[in-house]
Amino acid sequence: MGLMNTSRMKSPWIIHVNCTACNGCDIEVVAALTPMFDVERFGIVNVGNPKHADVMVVTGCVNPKTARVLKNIYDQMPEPKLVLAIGACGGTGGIFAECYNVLGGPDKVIPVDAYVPGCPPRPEAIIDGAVAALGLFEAKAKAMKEKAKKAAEKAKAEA
Amino acid sequence: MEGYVLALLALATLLPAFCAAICYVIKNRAVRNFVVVVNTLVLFFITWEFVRLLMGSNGSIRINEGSLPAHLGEVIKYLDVLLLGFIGYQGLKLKKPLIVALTLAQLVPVIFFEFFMGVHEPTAAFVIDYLSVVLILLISLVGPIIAIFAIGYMEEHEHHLHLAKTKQPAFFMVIIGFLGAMNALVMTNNLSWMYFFWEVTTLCSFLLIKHDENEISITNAVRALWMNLTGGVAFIAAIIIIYQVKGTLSVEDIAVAPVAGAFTGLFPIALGLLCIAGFTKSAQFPFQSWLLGAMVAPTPVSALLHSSTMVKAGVYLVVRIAPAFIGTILGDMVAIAGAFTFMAASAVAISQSNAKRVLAYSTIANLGLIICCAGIGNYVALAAAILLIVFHGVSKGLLFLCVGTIEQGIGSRNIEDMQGVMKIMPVTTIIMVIGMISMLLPPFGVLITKWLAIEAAVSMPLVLLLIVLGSACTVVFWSKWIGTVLTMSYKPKYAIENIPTSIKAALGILILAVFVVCVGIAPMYNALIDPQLKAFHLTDKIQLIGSQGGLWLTGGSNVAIGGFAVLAVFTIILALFIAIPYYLHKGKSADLRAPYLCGENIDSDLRGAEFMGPGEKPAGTLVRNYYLTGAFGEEKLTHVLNLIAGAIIMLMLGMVIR
Amino acid sequence: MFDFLGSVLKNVISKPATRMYPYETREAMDKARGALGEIEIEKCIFCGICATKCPSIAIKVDKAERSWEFNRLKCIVCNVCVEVCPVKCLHMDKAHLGPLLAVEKTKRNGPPKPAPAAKAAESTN
Amino acid sequence: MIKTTIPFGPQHPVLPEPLHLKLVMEDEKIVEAIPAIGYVHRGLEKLAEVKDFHQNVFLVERICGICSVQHAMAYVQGIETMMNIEIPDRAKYLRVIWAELHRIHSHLLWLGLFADAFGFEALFMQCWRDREKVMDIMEATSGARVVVSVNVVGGTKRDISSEHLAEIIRVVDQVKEDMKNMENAFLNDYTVKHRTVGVGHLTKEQAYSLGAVGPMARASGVAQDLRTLGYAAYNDLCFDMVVETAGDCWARTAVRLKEVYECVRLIKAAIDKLPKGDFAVPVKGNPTGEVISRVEQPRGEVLYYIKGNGTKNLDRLRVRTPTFANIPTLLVMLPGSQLADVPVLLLTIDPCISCTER
Amino acid sequence: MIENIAEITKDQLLGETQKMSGQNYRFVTTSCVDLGDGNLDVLYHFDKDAKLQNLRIKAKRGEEVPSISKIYLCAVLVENEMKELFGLNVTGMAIDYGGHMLLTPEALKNPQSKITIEQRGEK
Amino acid sequence: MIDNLIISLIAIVGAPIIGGLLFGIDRRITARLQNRFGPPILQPFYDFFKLLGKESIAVNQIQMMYVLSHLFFAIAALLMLVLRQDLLMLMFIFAFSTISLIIGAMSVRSPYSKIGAQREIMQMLAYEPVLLLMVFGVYKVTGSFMIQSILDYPMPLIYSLPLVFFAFLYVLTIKLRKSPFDFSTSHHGHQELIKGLTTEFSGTQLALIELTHWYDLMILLGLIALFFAQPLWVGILIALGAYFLEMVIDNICARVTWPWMIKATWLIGVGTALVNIIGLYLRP
Ligand code: NFV
Ligand code: SF4
Ligand code: SF4
Ligand code: SF4
Repeated sequence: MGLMNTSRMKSPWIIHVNCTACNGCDIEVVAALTPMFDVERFGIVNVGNPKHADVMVVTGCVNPKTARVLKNIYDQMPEPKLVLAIGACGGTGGIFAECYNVLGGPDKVIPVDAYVPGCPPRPEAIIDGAVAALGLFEAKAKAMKEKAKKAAEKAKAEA
Repeated sequence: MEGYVLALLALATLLPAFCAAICYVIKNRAVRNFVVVVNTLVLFFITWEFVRLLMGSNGSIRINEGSLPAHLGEVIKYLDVLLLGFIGYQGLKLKKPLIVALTLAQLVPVIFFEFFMGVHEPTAAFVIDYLSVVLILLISLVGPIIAIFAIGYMEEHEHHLHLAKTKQPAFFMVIIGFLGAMNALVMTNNLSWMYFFWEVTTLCSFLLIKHDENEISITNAVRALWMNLTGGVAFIAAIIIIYQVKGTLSVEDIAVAPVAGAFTGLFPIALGLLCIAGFTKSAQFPFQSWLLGAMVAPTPVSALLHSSTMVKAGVYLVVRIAPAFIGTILGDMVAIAGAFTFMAASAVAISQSNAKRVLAYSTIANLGLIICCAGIGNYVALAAAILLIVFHGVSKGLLFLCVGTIEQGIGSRNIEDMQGVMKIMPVTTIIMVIGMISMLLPPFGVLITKWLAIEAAVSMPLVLLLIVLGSACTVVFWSKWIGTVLTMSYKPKYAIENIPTSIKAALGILILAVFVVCVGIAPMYNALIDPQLKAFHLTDKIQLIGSQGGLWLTGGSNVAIGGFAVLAVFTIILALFIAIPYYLHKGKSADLRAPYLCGENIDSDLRGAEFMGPGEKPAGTLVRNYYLTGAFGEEKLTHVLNLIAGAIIMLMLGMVIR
Repeated sequence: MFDFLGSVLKNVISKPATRMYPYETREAMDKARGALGEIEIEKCIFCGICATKCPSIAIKVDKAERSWEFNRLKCIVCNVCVEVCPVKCLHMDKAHLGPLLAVEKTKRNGPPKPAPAAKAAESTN
Repeated sequence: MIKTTIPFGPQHPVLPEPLHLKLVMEDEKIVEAIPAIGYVHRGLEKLAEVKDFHQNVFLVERICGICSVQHAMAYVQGIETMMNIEIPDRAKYLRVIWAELHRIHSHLLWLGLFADAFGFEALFMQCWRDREKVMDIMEATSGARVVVSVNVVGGTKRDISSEHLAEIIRVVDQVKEDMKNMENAFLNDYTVKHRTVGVGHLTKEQAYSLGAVGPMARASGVAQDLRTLGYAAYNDLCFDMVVETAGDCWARTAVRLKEVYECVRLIKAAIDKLPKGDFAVPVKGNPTGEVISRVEQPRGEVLYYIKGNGTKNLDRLRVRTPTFANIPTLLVMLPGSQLADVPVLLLTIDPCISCTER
Repeated sequence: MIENIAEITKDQLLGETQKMSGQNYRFVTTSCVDLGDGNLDVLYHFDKDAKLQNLRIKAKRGEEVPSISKIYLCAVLVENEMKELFGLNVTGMAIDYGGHMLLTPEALKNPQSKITIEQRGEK
Repeated sequence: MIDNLIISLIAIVGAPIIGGLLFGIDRRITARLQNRFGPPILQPFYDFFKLLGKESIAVNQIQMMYVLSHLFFAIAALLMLVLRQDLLMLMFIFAFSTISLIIGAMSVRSPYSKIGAQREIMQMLAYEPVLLLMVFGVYKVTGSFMIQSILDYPMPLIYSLPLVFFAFLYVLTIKLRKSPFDFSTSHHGHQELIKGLTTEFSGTQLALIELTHWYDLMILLGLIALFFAQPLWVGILIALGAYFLEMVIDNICARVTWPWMIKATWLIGVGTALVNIIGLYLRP
């Protein structure tokens, strides 16, 4: 649907947030960016800055400190935005779920749109996850517009 | 006709003096304010009349010696001696042998020259041509506005100092008197009279710098005094030599293009000495330190010294006599000296965090550019010089007033402390930013003159290199300052600042003036500057014409070889000005997010300046501007630069003697 | 300064190293651990060994209910359960599994355990 | 004078891992840098006390994905000493092969990230491209790319077939070939040297007294490599230590580069000498007592302190990782450096925060 | 089972450490073990030429133990960690994170000590 | 007049299209230089439209104004180029565009964008003299500051200004923010300042900044083409070649530090340009 939506699907800029991961997932995420898998084919760029990013790639579980950071980064991303949780940790906390300093997966803090299981998942699986997540953009964009409209109406009503 | 002009002239010079006296005698605030305002209005009127008369005349308004009251010359002679005597007395009082010595070095030749040599005064005592009118415009428009600003400022200033007895009467006396002296200085055609007014400005500046009477201000005032007295010595020496060689003291006769073979003997040395006098007055390297020291004075004083008076006297003198050395080795050296000052001052300014010092260095740099242009001395360069006198005067006056206002608002003149001043004093800040932009960016005048200067300097690669490097440096210090004052990170509740009416009026008029001179650059150039250049009888092929809302350089065949349509760019600016209110209105606080701090913002507070530091302790972020003190540090550079500048001046004299 | 020039220029003329996944998939490695495959629930005896040995506690076995529950998002694909299962009803898939759009657990209920129950009924009778 | 203060991390594109620094600067010169950690602290040591000692292998592998083989190795060696298990020779050699492959992957990863830290994107890509070859061979031999889970108490989980052994030789030779190009760029390129030579200098004494380990220490001339202890099969493989003396970032790059060659040599030697036979022995009983097990990780010495109590659960599992030992060098290196050098300096210790905080 | 281990009291600690440093030992790390009932074992590991030398002191939770970070700066991290995770009160550390190096202020105190059932219930 | 209007329109519309395409090709070639496959050629446009469709968030509400002035002045500079106006003034207008962005970046309170802005200022300090000297060299040869006269000049400028051209190429690397000079902001975010200058610009604002980059690229390539003005297509080819050279340099250099850059640029850039210009003076 439309230029805007095609563009959205074709240019997802990611921000990679390492919560409390063991690096296994992180290096696979980075590996996906490198020549062998080269996700730039899909327009994916790691921008490293929430204000530019469309997709947040979270690796690892969250602990109280990273929960704070994760929330903050998520809030700073402009709509429409997606969250992709990587690995067993990203789903539930994985093997660390029972640790005293682990709260669980990132979905304890922010809404997660897609999960990529594995420990660590292969870069191919991460690509699959990204592709699946991109399909959600259209709905997200619609929701954003709705929200904006509502906010505008509310502002008008107040004025 | 003659009588009317005479009356105007008297008004321009004596009215300020008279008002000054009233200010001093009647120590009543209301009266003082009234006098200042009346003085302002009358000066505006006089300016207007001069412009009108000049337009109607054939190039200049002249007043002959004969039509002046008798004995005026005598009176000035005696006043001259009196003045030097007073300065010497000040030196004695402050126990500064240097000052006494320098005074004596002037007093002796003055007495000898004036009383024993039987000088013929030139017939045309006052000649008001376009250059004079340009300066009168500047002095009589910007000067009084600063005086008005001072009304509000000094109130606050004295309140701050907890003075037992107000010193404002003396202050206003000197300020207004200063304007009169400046007016006379730019109108007179008699070199020895000019010398008298020159020394009056020296004394006035000394008194103003000393105004606060604390230790540092006295030290700096003394420094200003001796440096300017050095210039005075050069001046009087030049007068004597010129009289010996030329047998006349008429500026008009001196400032003519040298006929072949005329540029030999002592005359060039005299011109060189006059240039040095000009250098001291306009604080060129290595004489810059007095102007920096003058920063201790109340801000209106700085504004006055930097924009319309004092330093402009120096460049006025150089530009005035420029036709006499165009194309000579002296001209080249003056150009190099000026360009060097431009570069040096711009470079040192990078390392300054004190706003007033930055402004001071920028003034020095711009004066350097003016002098450089005078030295280059072709059509375009002289146009640039005169235009820059105007643009710089207006913008710099404005900037000083803004800094003064902000200083009183936030209690600091350090640039670093001005982060977020946008929130406390939005109006002043915006005015100041426009002022700064007018010093730096197109389509404002200062940049246009820089552009002209570069286009004019093509014949001298060294000068060009210096200008080019210098202008890169100016970008650095202005842009970081602009960025700092504009810092704001959320929708602030604009507290429109509460500033005294007089300050408001002053800022308002000046910002208007900044725009007017820029938008009206073409007509202004055509009406006031082009005729003056024509009068200089320059022989360049390249001409400058003002048309299509901009300035255009043409080669011999009327083909543009360079040009700039000022108005076109103003259109863009205008579009942006429409954009500002739109986005001000549009930004809802819901759309505003705290800045990115690596995810560790303490909360979503929109100020966003705090993050969670090590050990779970909050810490604030802060970014200081770069001052590159390693490379451009003042202490380090100043000595070297002074040495080089001194060498250039020595070389200048040396080459001229040969 | 130009020490890497040769390498990059060689790269331009040579074919990119990129594997064009998902348009081309490479063959799965032998014995690769992709994802825990579907349980052959009919074989399972609900002994619970897989659940106790699983380092990540991804399996829950309820003997009484005869259910085997698996949390794919908790599994670390270590192959332990496959190794320990006495009846080999678990196996490892070589290919990885696609993404999930929500947290979901796979719960498999075994067929009701007819034989012993029948026997018990018989014996009482 | 007010000083510039900025946060650096925890979410920062230069470091894939969350490490936070509070930087206080004058212009761009760092005057104070205080690291803050805790973003990857999970409390894994405690978790190891409730899992059984076989399961803990999987747990310690997930202390970190970059050095998981050696973590598992240190752990199982510790348990094996505690339980007096003598593992088969073939298992020892297999462990060396996997460990050294892992070291190659870790070093290539670091070289790439380091290149990225000084803004050399093409070099980063090149390193990671070559690393993929190692990852492929990992997957072929063990079934997984990163967390390979090959070590178990009593030996290894699987054997490596002879085709795979041949493949490994082919791959490591190829990697060695490719490394030659990159070595040139890393060690000789003018712009690279501009960023590494003389940056983050540590003298031998400083390195030693700050307790630096691994390539950090070896680049400063401290000859210290635990593979000299001769655990697994290292005793038979004539291991050569790579030592540099310059003590700056350049030297650390050189050490890691040259270690890759050494790894290649070790792998080939191990494959050469690989004895036939079993690769695991059955394990009975539970560990008891205290033991300290040390292994050379890609980043340096790791120390496991294990205390068993005769049950299948352990009393205490303590891990001191190399990055933990290398972080104090940052406290010395960062002040006085430039802001632009911060990423370079951070990466030069090859930080692995997940190891550090467990 | 551990070789080269010397049992010392905590008053001897600084002296012994000083001796180690005098003999040019490298500090490796410390290990803290909770023995239950608030008793802690602290092991200090030193190394020279790949040979370990260990010191063991005994302390109670909350008890003051002098910091050796004045002798070995690199001990700060591990001492902060012990303070935070085991509640060992290490005094005089060169950099003190105030007990919040790894955990947030809201987190459970001394999480690595043997926690009784009641305490865990609080979490 | 009408001619000029049409040319301006074509330039305003056409420049970003070509510029965007060139950026797309740049990314593709860069990928190939790194042995990757790379994004589609139209990728910059996808990015652009996507950014337009994002929620607009900002740190302060007049950020947009700086972005607009960044854009407008770049367009103004482009227009001066295609309308063959004063080259020196073009440089000043072009500088205004950059300064707008700098001020915009400083006005937000983010430490990274502020430091990025400081670095950008340092870049200006480095390259401004070279640009001005280049203009000056052009004047020395053609006797005019108007671009028109360069086009009218019978000989390609490169014959008389080879070193100036070299200096300009050097500066081009800085202006395009290519490695080794990508320290104020870099096209991939892996540096100490996150995204430097553009850290706090997002959505539409970022899209406009991208757009301005495209204009910038066209202006710079246009300036290169000027050196070979006769015939124009040679100029264009060489400009493209120079751009390819920039890509290669981008991929074989580490990022240097800005103090080094200032020193090197003043020495190499200003130095070579000066040598060339002094040569012009010595030439009869
Ligand atoms: N630090 C660390 Fe490790 C290693 N090498 C280990 O114990 O990487 Ni994550
Ligand atoms: S899912 Fe596995 S590999 Fe990924 S972070 Fe968690 S433990 Fe590490
Ligand atoms: S180990 Fe096998 S049989 Fe036993 S419960 Fe698990 S799957 Fe079923
Ligand atoms: S593969 Fe491992 S983690 Fe997954 S269910 Fe089986 S034992 Fe548990």
